[in-house]
Amino acid sequence: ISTGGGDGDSGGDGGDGGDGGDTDTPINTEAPTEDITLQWAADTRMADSADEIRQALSDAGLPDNITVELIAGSQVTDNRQAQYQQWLNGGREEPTLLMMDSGWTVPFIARNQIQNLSQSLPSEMISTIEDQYFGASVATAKGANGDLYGQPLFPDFPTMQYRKDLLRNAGYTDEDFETWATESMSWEEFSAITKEAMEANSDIEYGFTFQANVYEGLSCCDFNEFMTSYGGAYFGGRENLFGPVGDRPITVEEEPVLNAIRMVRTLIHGEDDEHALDGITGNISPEAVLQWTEEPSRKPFTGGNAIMHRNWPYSININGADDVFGEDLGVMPIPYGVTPDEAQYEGTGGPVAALGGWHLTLNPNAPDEKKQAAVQVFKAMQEEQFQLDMFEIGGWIPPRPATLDSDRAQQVPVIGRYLDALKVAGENAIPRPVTVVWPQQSGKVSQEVNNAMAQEKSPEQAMSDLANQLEQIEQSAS
Amino acid sequence: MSNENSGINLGSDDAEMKRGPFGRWVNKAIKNPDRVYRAMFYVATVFFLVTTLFPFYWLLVIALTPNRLITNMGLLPKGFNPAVFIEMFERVPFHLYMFNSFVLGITTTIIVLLLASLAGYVFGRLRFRGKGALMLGILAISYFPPAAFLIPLFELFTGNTAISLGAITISSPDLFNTPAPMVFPFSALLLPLSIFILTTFYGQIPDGLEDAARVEGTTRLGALFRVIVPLSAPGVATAGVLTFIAVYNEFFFSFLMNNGEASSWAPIVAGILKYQGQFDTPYNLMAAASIVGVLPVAILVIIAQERIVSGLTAGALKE
Amino acid sequence: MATEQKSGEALSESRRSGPYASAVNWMENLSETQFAYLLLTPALILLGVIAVYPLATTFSMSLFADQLTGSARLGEFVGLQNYIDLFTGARDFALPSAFLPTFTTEFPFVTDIYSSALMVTLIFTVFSVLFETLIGFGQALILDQDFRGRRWVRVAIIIPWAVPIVIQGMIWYLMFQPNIGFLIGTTENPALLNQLGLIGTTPLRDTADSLFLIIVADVWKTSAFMALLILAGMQSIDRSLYDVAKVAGASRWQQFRMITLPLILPTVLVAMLFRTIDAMRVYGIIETMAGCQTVPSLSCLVVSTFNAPLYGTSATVAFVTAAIIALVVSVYIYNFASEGL
Amino acid sequence: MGDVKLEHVSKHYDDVTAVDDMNLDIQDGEFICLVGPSGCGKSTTMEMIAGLTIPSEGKVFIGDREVTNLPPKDRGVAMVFQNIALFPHMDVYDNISFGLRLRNYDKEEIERRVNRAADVVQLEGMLERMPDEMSGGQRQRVAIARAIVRNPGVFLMDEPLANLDAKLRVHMRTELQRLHKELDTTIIYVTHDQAEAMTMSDRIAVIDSGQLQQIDPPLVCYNEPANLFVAGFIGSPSMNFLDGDVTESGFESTNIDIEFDPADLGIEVGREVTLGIRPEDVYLVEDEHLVTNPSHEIEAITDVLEPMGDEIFVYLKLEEDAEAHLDEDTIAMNDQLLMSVAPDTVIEEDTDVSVVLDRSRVHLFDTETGEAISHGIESAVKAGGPTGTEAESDD
Amino acid sequence: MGDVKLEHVSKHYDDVTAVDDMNLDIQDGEFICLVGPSGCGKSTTMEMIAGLTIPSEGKVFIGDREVTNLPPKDRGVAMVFQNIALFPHMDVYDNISFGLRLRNYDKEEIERRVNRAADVVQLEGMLERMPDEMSGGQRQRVAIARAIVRNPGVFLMDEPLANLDAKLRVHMRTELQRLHKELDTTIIYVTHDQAEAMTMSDRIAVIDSGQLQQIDPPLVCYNEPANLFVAGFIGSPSMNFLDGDVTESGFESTNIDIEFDPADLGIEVGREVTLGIRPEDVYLVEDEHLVTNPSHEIEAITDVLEPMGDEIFVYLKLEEDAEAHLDEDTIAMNDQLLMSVAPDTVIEEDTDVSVVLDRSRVHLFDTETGEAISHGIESAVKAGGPTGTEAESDD
Ligand SMILES: Nc1ncnc2c1ncn2[C@@H]1O[C@H](COP(=O)(O)OP(=O)(O)OP(=O)(O)O)[C@@H](O)[C@H]1O
Ligand SMILES: Nc1ncnc2c1ncn2[C@@H]1O[C@H](COP(=O)(O)OP(=O)(O)OP(=O)(O)O)[C@@H](O)[C@H]1O
Ligand SMILES: [Mg+2]
Ligand SMILES: [Mg+2]
Repeated sequence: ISTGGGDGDSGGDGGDGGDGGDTDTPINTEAPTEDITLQWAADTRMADSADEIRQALSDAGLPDNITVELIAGSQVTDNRQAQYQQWLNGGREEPTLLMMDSGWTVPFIARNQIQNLSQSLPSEMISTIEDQYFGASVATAKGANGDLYGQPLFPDFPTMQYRKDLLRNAGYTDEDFETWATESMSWEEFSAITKEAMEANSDIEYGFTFQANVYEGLSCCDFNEFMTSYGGAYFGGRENLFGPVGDRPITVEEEPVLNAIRMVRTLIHGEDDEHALDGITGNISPEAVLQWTEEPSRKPFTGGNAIMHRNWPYSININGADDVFGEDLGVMPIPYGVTPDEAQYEGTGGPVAALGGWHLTLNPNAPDEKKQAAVQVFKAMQEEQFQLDMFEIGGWIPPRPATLDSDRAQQVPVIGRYLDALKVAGENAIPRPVTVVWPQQSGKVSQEVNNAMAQEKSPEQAMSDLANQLEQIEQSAS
Repeated sequence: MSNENSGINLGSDDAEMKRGPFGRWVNKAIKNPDRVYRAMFYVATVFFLVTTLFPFYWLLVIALTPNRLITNMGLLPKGFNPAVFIEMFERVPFHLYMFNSFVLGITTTIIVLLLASLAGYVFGRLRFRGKGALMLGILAISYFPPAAFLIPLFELFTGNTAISLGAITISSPDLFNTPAPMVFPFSALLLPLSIFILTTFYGQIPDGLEDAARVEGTTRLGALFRVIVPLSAPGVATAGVLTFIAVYNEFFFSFLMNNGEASSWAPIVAGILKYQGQFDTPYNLMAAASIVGVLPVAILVIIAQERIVSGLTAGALKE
Repeated sequence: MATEQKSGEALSESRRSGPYASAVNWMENLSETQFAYLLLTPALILLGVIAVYPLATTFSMSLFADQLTGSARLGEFVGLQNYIDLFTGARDFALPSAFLPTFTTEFPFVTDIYSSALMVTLIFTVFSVLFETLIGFGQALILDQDFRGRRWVRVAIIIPWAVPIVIQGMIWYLMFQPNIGFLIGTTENPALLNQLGLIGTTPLRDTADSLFLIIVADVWKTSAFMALLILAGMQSIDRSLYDVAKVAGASRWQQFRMITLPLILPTVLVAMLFRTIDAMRVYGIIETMAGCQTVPSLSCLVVSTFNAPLYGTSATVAFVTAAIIALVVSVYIYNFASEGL
Repeated sequence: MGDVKLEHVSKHYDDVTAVDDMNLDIQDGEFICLVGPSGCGKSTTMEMIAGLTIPSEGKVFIGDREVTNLPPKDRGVAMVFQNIALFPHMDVYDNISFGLRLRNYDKEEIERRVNRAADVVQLEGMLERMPDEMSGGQRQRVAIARAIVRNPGVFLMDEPLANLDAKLRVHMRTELQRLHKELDTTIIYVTHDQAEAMTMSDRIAVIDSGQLQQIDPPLVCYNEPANLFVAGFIGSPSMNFLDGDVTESGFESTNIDIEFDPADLGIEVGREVTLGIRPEDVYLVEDEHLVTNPSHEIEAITDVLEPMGDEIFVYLKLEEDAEAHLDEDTIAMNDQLLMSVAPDTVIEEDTDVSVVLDRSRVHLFDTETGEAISHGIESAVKAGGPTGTEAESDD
Repeated sequence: MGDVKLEHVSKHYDDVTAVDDMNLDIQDGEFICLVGPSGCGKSTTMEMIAGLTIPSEGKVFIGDREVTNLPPKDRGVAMVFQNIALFPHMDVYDNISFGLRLRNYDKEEIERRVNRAADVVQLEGMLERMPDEMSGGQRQRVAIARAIVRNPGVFLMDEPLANLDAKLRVHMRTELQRLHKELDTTIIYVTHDQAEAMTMSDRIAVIDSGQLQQIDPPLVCYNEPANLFVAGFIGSPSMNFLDGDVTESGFESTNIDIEFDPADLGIEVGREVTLGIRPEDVYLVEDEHLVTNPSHEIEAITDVLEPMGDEIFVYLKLEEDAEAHLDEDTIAMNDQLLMSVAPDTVIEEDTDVSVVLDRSRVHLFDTETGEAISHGIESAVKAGGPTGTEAESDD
């Protein structure tokens, strides 16, 4: 018995995971003439809106003989990743199109499991993406060779949501709110304002809620934001985010990173904490954040029990709904630790937003005619019209910053009100440092950071331990 | 009994009064240890009922509370939203997932009970060389984390494993999105447990009954299915229930062996997870779905328990 | 009729023909060993194709280095290097936690038990199996009684076993999620469990607290498994033996100790054996309640490396896990081989 | 301590009445045999005494205590079960010592007693066997040993010797009697073996359909059965019955008449009665000298001969053309008579013979109620004076 | 078709030899009783014929086929198990019809046969009962019915009537004999009831310790036992044995001498022999006229009397000071003699009596090997001429 498709027996030079799996042959860009149905592994939310999305595609010029069938993959992103891993490794021809988390597209690229779009799509399509899309997003869809492997479908950037009504009690006005929407504040200011608001609203339990559970969300996003906003980085500057693995500095022991931890410790444990950060007002976040992920952290805010809340745009739609806070919901970019000028590394400092979002990739094992049809889908999705439709249908943020400026975008209920803040977030988005070893590293980061935040380790100790482990992982893969 | 006591101890009646109800109870209990036993029995029953049912109550509380009110929960639902049990079917065709799980569960259970019956008969009632080693070998399969089987099985079931017979190479069939790649691994991985259960139960059936069946004209297999299996009903039913439940709730294999659609034989856990958004989790819907999803199992247990609790060997033998 | 049919049976038996009958005949005439292997064939084929073959493949994978880039699933052949690395700790960086604890010469001979997957797994196994057995026993004893409404009590006791792990995780996760569950308080406003010092206010981020809660959750669900099997064992006991014992003067306890216990021992052992094996492979409830980072079990290591994907390491950990389980099981079998397993 | 009393005890299962208003009064130290047809309620009675079955009605006393609802362990009884019920997981030693271990006897005492009991039941050297490695009779002996190692107030033994061979059974009988004497306990014993019931018991309780028919010393049951049922049940082969009427001159039936004065026996003329005579009380005419009070001669034809070694059973046909009916649907068979003769008697099948009955051993029963009217006509005649002599001289 | 042959069949369990080099040749249609002490290997023999136990050595034939390794279902046997072995999950009807259903008999035929069998075992109206709702005897009858509904070549019955009362047993005996005649099948039957063995069987096979001792028609076994074992085993109560020596003048032992000419019987003088005499062949002197060839008078003292209803067993002590030993460790008890007398004999305990033996029914065995030397001395004497008469006149 032998196993096809590159398994252990074949050692170093195993196959590519199936037949017809060329990842970089140009694809015929002409629309196919026969009827073709494409499977698109999407997620539940998209599958729930399948008809509208199909309509949007059709409106954006997708030929009628091409039908897209949306498969609702698991919403648990890890599960999806594992699923794709198996499907692509097993050389499955279906689904033709895969929706991939920008957080784990890179490993698929590194393993030659998805179609190299730069090589197989017309160059004008590639340059549209490279030139017009959110840069951070595009960066997470590129291989080490600089080629593009995925077309950003929508980005995701967290923002700081707040309760205007509560802040008004503390003396802030709509003017302030307007400023905050585009001009980020520092963590010192932020913590002081929050404290003020807490004092002004003594019935409100929490000041600032966010997510610091031991999970990917902490390493990729929450802490990544805090750290980057203090000018710190895991592996030096932005240029090292995607490698070279093993050949980049590990910088978690540096002061900005430590400051980010100290800042959080102060927020949770107060200014008396042994490792409190000067200037930060403490005791505005509950210890519970250490166990919270997105939803548990959102609950108290939505429930009216918190003043500030960091979360993804999905929650803007929830919290900004008329039966929740409506216009009383304020949104601003995430506060900053240091300004970009003060920051040591290029592209750090300032109001950083961790980058989430999803790409559309192409299964290289798909038969040619399906690939051919897929090109038409890619094309349609580049249409601004389609992207705005998606924004309307499900609040999926258009991958082009410019699109956010359009009138139509502003008209979208709820989230349309907060495009300014979102745009700032998008411009300051920082991708997670996703490489083939990121899954291993991410676990270590979240563990150590959480430990340090929980006062179980000093920031220095935790980061030195972390640096050690990161170093080992880096070395193992080089 | 109590009559007798009070009748004999005429004098002690007022003493008992003074002692109060508890004292009286203790007094009676000392005379009649059965009372203590009864009392202990009820206390234990109530304790177990509360501990096992409380989490379900909690699940019901969550289901009935509108999702956005699920915060700072107490012991009662905040709000009352029975419509969740309708909404759950609107959001996801949950009944289809239940159907899938049910079919997968029944199919696997049948396969497992059949194969395990044969093997249990062999291990429980026959003597042959290599028995111990074989049993250990079969047991050893359950030592491995399921992930250890995944890659090869995935390739096997997606048509990527080929057998070379000289010049001809036969590829395994592509069974993705069919029940087969779930049913077979479930069967294989659950088989050791059932084999061991049935081995002990079949081994306890007195030889005399098998002998009687064979003299009456059954084959050895006939005796197995006509006498030994029915007499081991508690064991067989238990093995069946355990297998069914395990499959009904399985997710590890099932989520890799299909694309998660109800039409692709995805099981209920896939259905439950479908409620989940990227970040938002409608706990109420998931809770409602789990309650609904557990019902068939409850019914199954009710049916199966009639078999589980039927001591059948009485009156069979004089020995 | 009588004379006509004299020994007609034997005749009609042999007169019956056709492939079915001849197959039956052929089977009946096999020796005990041949017959045994014949009956085992279907099971062995299934296990061979679905279990043994994949395991062999996976074992060969464990002999290759991990490969993170390129289309090959695995790196070069490294022989047993993966195993060596695992035991020397040289591979710990790739795992959510250390595999082995750091040993010391003083009691309890290991440092920071919660930071090693092996210790976490063993602690989980010992406590969950212990409590599940005890509670399962208690439940089975109750279910064995005849009382009104027992069918409903039976369902109630068994039903936790029917809950999918995802939901089991959700139930307990929500109970212990600050600001959602009522079993958890805050530093200022602690709940009962916090006051008792059983758990902290963020238990699901703390290994020791989480482990405790996961054991509780597992005991809640899995005692039913034990109860079910033990109950079935009790039901299979010939009731007349109790009559004999009663007349001989046995109290309830003596009946239990001298009749019930020895007769259900094989069943209990099977139940405990499989619970132990299952507990040593615990994964799902950890993942859904606290996460593999917080409570690293052996299976956590397998799955997280599998997802990384470090296939070589994952296969290695899987085999080492199996070997550890085999070790534990052999202790069982060594101690209880005489009980007829 | 060991007297057992059942007061109006009944046991009903759904639609079956296993025991029906049973009254039993067993003295301390008595050896009582329960006999009766299969399914008549013997085991059920035992179980109620042991406490394994709770009576539907009535009360059970052991010693002075009412024990109707007392658990078995507090009743001080030991029992040999009809279905043997050895503990399959214990070897013979452990099976036998079970009751002693429960009571925490010390090791040597247990060993002493077990060895003694094993000796009695002749199972020495088999103490390490498991039950499934023994023959049926050996298992039964273990069950006996398990009961007799203890010293209870009451022994209940439900067909304890059913699976033993004749020799061993004789041995066991002696041993049980010795045990009974030694321990002076009450023994309640079910058996289907008449010899056992006759030789061992102080009294025999005959049960039919859940109802007690007679409880009396063995020979009383044999010689003076209280009713037709007892008469037919006790004694093997069974008593011969002939249906007839009472006339002025005595008993009259199709084939046999016996003269006596009905007034003497207090029977009204015209009453339907059944005559009973045991096979050993039927004699060939040539043996008439052995009988002090013979009836007149009866002509018959020998039918089947059954040589038993120590005697020969001779089936006699009374009416030549009547078919011998071998099925025993009616208790009385007027056309047939069973006789037992000495083994050396010269007798052939299908020959004419004349026989006489021993009048002193003739029993009369009311056909309808089955109640016994008289046992032995000779004595009635003798006591009755002239009519009796008249009847005799008529012969 | 139904003849059964065992050729050098043995069965060993670990260290126990259950059956030892057994040779049996049973004709088609024969009714054979296997008898022997508990644990002697009867059930094992049956199981080997049924195919449930595979012999350790030797061959089994049924009909013309060797079946040593054939599965039970192909042997055409039906069996009543000693341990009954009803299927507890089936009601009586299903239990009885099990074998028929297996063979796909049509419904009416099954019903007809089941009803017929239920009728035979008197279980009408109980067909819907479950086994655990029946009495021991009823269960056993179901087991019998289960076997007799079928028409196999060979019936194996292992103590099928052990739990039935005497009357029912007699009835069942007749039924089984009728069945045997009707179907003309071979029946192999284990029983501990001597009466059963004597009346039913064509031949009795006596087994001891796994070895066949004698296989002969019942009266041959009774009157001419092949060896001491058979002599002691067949007949109840057992034959009396007296150890002694052969002298010139005949048999001499502590208490009893019997004169004969050893040369006549072909015994060398000085040989140790055991004399056997059955209780019914011991007579009180006053009954001497019943014996044609009595021995000389023997003085004894009556010890225990056991009135059995149809006879009385009298235990005689021969040596006044000797203790009666009731345990039967040695087969011969030179100081004791058991006698049976008619029930109306006037006899009391502890009185002096004189008895005579029926010389024609005296058996002589070689003490060492146990082999029978002679059955009946009278005949030997008679045949031998003058010495015989001499010995007689000596008396
Ligand atoms: N499985 C076994 N292992 C060891 N010895 C056994 C086994 N089965 C039977 N024996 C022994 O073999 C001998 C013959 O047993 P078998 O059952 O044939 O006796 P039996 O003649 O039927 O006796 P009974 O009249 O008591 O039923 C006995 O001594 C018994 O103890
Ligand atoms: N559980 C039950 N349900 C219904 N009927 C029962 C049950 N147990 C016993 N019986 C019936 O009660 C009657 C008496 O049964 P019992 O066992 O006392 O008879 P027995 O005298 O011991 O007979 P045997 O001599 O056959 O053992 C029988 O007719 C039997 O069928
Ligand atoms: Mg009975
Ligand atoms: Mg036997």
